[in-house]
Amino acid sequence: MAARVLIPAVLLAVLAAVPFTAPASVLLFTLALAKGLAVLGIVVLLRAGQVSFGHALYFGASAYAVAFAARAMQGGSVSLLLLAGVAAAVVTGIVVGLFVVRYRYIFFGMLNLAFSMVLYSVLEKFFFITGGSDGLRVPRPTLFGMAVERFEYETTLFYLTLALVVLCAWLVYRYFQSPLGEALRALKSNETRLEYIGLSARGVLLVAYVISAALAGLGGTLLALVQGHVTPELSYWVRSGEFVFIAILGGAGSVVGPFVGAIVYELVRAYASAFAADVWQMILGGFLLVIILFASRGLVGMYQDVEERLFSRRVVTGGRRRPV
Amino acid sequence: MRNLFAATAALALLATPALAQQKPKEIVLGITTYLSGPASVFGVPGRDAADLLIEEINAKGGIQGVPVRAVYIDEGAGTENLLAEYRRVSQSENAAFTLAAISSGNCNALVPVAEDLKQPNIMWDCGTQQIFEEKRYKYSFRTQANATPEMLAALLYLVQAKPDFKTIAVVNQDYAWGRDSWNIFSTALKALKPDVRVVAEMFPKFGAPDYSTEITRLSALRPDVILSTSWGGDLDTFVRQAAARGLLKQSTFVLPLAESSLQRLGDTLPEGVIVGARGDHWFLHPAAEDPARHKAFVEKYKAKTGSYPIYPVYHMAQAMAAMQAGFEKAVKAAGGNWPTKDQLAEAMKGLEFRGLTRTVRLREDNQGLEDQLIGTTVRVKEYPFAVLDNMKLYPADLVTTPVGQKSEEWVKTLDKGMPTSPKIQTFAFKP
Amino acid sequence: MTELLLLAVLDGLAYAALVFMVAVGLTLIFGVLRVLNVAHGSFYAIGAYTATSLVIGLGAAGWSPYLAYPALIISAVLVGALLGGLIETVLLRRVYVKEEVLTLLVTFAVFMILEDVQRLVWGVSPMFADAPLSLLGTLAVGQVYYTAYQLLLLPAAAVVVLVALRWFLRSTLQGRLIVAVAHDREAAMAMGINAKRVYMTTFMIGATLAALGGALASPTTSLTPGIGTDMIVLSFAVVATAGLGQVEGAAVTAVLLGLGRSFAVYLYPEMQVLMPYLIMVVVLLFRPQGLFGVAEMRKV
Amino acid sequence: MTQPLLSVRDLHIHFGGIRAADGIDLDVFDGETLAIIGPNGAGKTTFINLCTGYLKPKGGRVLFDGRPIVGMAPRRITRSGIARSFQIPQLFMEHTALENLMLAAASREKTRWPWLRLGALPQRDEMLDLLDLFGLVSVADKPIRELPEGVRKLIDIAVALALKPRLLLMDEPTSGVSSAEKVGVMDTLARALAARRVTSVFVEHDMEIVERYAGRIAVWSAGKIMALGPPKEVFANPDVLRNVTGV
Repeated sequence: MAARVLIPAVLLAVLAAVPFTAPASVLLFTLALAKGLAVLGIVVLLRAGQVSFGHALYFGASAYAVAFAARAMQGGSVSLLLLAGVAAAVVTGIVVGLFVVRYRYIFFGMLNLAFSMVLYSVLEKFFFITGGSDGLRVPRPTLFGMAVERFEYETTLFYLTLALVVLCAWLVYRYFQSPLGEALRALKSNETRLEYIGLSARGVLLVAYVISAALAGLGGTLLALVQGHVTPELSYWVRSGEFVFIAILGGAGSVVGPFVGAIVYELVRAYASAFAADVWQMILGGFLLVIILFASRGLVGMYQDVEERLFSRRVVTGGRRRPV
Repeated sequence: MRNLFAATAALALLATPALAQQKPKEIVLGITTYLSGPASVFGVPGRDAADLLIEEINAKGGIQGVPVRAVYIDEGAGTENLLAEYRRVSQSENAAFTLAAISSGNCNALVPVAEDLKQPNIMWDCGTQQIFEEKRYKYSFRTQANATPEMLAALLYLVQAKPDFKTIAVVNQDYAWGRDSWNIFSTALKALKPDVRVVAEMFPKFGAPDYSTEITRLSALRPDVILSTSWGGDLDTFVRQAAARGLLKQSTFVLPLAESSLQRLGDTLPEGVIVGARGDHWFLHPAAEDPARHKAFVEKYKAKTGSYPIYPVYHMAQAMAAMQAGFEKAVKAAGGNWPTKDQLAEAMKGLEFRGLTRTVRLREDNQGLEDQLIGTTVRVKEYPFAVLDNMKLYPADLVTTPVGQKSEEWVKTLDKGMPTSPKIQTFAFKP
Repeated sequence: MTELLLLAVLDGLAYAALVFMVAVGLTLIFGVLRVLNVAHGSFYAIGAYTATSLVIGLGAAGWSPYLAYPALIISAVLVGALLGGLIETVLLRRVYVKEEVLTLLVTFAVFMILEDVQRLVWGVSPMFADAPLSLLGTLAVGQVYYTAYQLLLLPAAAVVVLVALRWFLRSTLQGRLIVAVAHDREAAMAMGINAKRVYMTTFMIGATLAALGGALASPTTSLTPGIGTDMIVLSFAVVATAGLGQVEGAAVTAVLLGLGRSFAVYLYPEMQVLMPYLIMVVVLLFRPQGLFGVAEMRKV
Repeated sequence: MTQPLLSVRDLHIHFGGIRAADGIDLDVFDGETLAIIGPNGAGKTTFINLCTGYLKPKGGRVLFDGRPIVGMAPRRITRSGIARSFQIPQLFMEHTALENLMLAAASREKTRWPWLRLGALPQRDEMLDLLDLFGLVSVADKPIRELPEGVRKLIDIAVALALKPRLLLMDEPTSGVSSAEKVGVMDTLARALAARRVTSVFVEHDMEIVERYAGRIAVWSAGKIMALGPPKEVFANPDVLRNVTGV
């Protein structure tokens, strides 16, 4: 029992210690966590049995929103840029959401894909505004009003990201248990009944969609802030696929999965491309296959199985359910 | 908060510079290059060249007796992976130099990082002229020319070789390089030949498999000149499809990057096409300062990879030479001691070095001054592909934007006599 | 202007022919297996590479260059049957029972792996074998030259594929079985149809069509790493716009997108890339089931 | 009696050739229990689907408490006070029985606040009582997918009741329930409805059940109402006997 609280706590502590233990990897972990937020967005939709193959749309939209805002303000402040980025995602999310919540399953996925590819093409095409494939530099903003060196900046952003991750994970966890969140899961199993208890399936899904867009946007915003440079590739379909990939890898049932998944994914990818530069894609692909074929509940699922064998008690994350 | 920074900073420092004073057991080079994706047509030759050159250096006992080891980072693996890896190589592996990058986008992303990390960095292949014109950097250097001289040389050659052309069309890849290069070329064109009419500007998507529509349009428009700064598979495809449909006979083609495609295009490319090489890079260079060394390397490279070196190979060689020269100079400056990263960066200022062809000098804005070689294709019995004839060598100081000026502005002010400047040397093909 | 439009149409058709062949394979696989095959683009790429190597090989061996044409088809079938069969039996078969998204991710993983396989096998420098293209020579339309290969052979090939596929699905036993399974999996199984076999044949056929698209495209274009990647989304767009599982629909839509693209080049080049996705978005917004798809309603 | 709770006038719909509703006129009065009988394909389920917005009629009017509801979305109609159960139970398979009811309650009370846990809503006890009424407390925490069809059937009705409707439409409430239990089930149901003063309409095939629980019977045949009235009267009608009860 104690271990159930202890182990995650320890992991979190280890994570928080990264700037001291592995300063050179701070960037890697910040980016992984940022990506994890986008994946959490995917997981919110998976709750309703819907898979979006276009969430890179919000990742990219927010990143570019940050870039434009920062350039307009010659830097600006982190807090302002965070707002700008998330706002961009929410607005886009509402507009696109109003359309896509009318569709389900493969059509839902496809339509999202199409929207994200439209953004991608626009970013690539309108070179004189978006910098084309070279993308845009994001001038480094000030922290709490003071200009800082990259090193302090990145350390702060790392902790900021970590804090936001914990906050978002907790909020989403609560959201899943709220009537609206449960209605989301209900939507997956029976929309007809949902209507006949007086709830609007589209309404329920729209809320979830906007939340997931905001999460993806937050991820993109943080990425733009740490990376200091944005490219159209942020909204390419392969990245959307990556998000879904990580969601399954981590375990779609829980709110912790996305971050575990993202960190593992980034580490595998980093080391694969460092020590097997020619075949890093192959390694990732193989990795994914193994997970799907032999542990379709993802890493968190594996952890919970072990845990259960140890303390034979049902875990409350809801991770026991099969993904999607 | 502050102390936390201090603490972390201290810890981080343990991992990096400071202690580099005494001779390390190896010199680590972080090299970003394309190992995946379309741009690997440049990236892989670049890596092969680096391997060869490092072999040579280590065979001679390394630099100042310290062996060199390269760590490669795939630019094709996405920007954030690139940044994370770059950070790791610079800090954990404590790279003395980094060579980044091929893509202008990646240069834009990495150069500021290198600056913050105080990491001596050589932009070994990317072409964007803006980077040094917008901002001065202390730790990043470009050991070759940039888009401006490369485009300008091609234009001067065209104007001189085909003085009476009236119409031109452009087919460039739809990404930063394609757009930038056309901006420079067209602005300069207005300055030198205001009467020339641009009949079509087409930017097919990067990596497009099919140019039929563009070619049809061009066949209908029949411009005197067709310019394309495309490269790799895109250029091959465009040229082959154009050739198959007789477009190459109809208009004069200007292909400033075609040197890297000649061997693949084999007999597809007819005579009379104007070809450039992003610098004075040509395996039959008529005026290499050390012909023996050049010839020897070309043969070695051919033996290893089965093909003749193309421009990224030369760019890599220049980066390596600069890195070596930088070390020699820094060690001398430090009175025989091993230089810190800062001392290395200091030593690079105004450095002179020679890659495989001609001497390059780094200006005070860290931009390399590199000559440009343009030629016209000709078929000869010695080679199964078109080679360059009527080659013109454009001295760097003639075609490079002066320090402190912006290219877009400078090329507007070009002098009409430029194409016939006496500084330009001409060479015929010699087997 | 009218002449230019005619030219635009001709270009559009040649392009549509290739897109159709890839897309129809995708739609067939989806219709029967309910799997959205991301690896489809890889089949296209590998088909192209194999064909090119084969044609180059023939040239080297000094055989009649006309053997290049059968070579294109042979390589397509090889890739489709061997690679497709392998992937279906070894991987997909294990995950049909699982969630849609998992099967899709399996194909995504296969796609990632095959990307590297291509690089390891064929290297990174662009490959090209244009014997099939040059052999047929060129035709003049007005004062514009077209290659007979693109102007005639490709569209012809596409039509043949379409007709052959229709015939196969309607008039052969194997084809009827496929249709039956596509129409109602449970019922078909209940009637004792061996779904396993149907799935495998379908996947092989689909993969072969993608490979054929690649093989036929290979003489006209240079093969570089990543040629498959864009093809995937493009054929997705066609399939979704047409309506999932719609064979004839895919043909019409491919032509639609092909024309849209080539007209864009003439009228507003900036739109060229956006075209397919815009068309897809618009269509899906007004007809979620696609131009030719049929909507279903839940029985209560 | 007073003004009808539900009044249907000249309701039309057809699927291809089949006239599933061909000019239906029907009034349902407050507090009564009306049974709908008729051969399969007569349009009984269609009628319920038309009244609850699942299908849109080609013509005709449906007034609920004097207000027209044709063209309203199912959830609107549900909110206005018409609940329904289904021939094939429509439930949230992944949720437990209690959660299914709680969702209904939450929707009824319009509680969407993200900081409230569904399981901790004040309506919890009320819902447990409702389950208790059907003798289902034992399965309260079992996911629906683990429960047998018969039990699902009851929960489906319980969910409808959880909405505190004024009118409840039930599509074959006892199908799938073993004939032995039917009477028990209907007794509970009747009590529950009476206690909550819920007007109800139910489609039923079992004539004993109909005779025993229905106040009035409407006999469907080919999209029309061929007979309407108290059981005795209806069952005395020879056509009905021939067409429906098949004696």
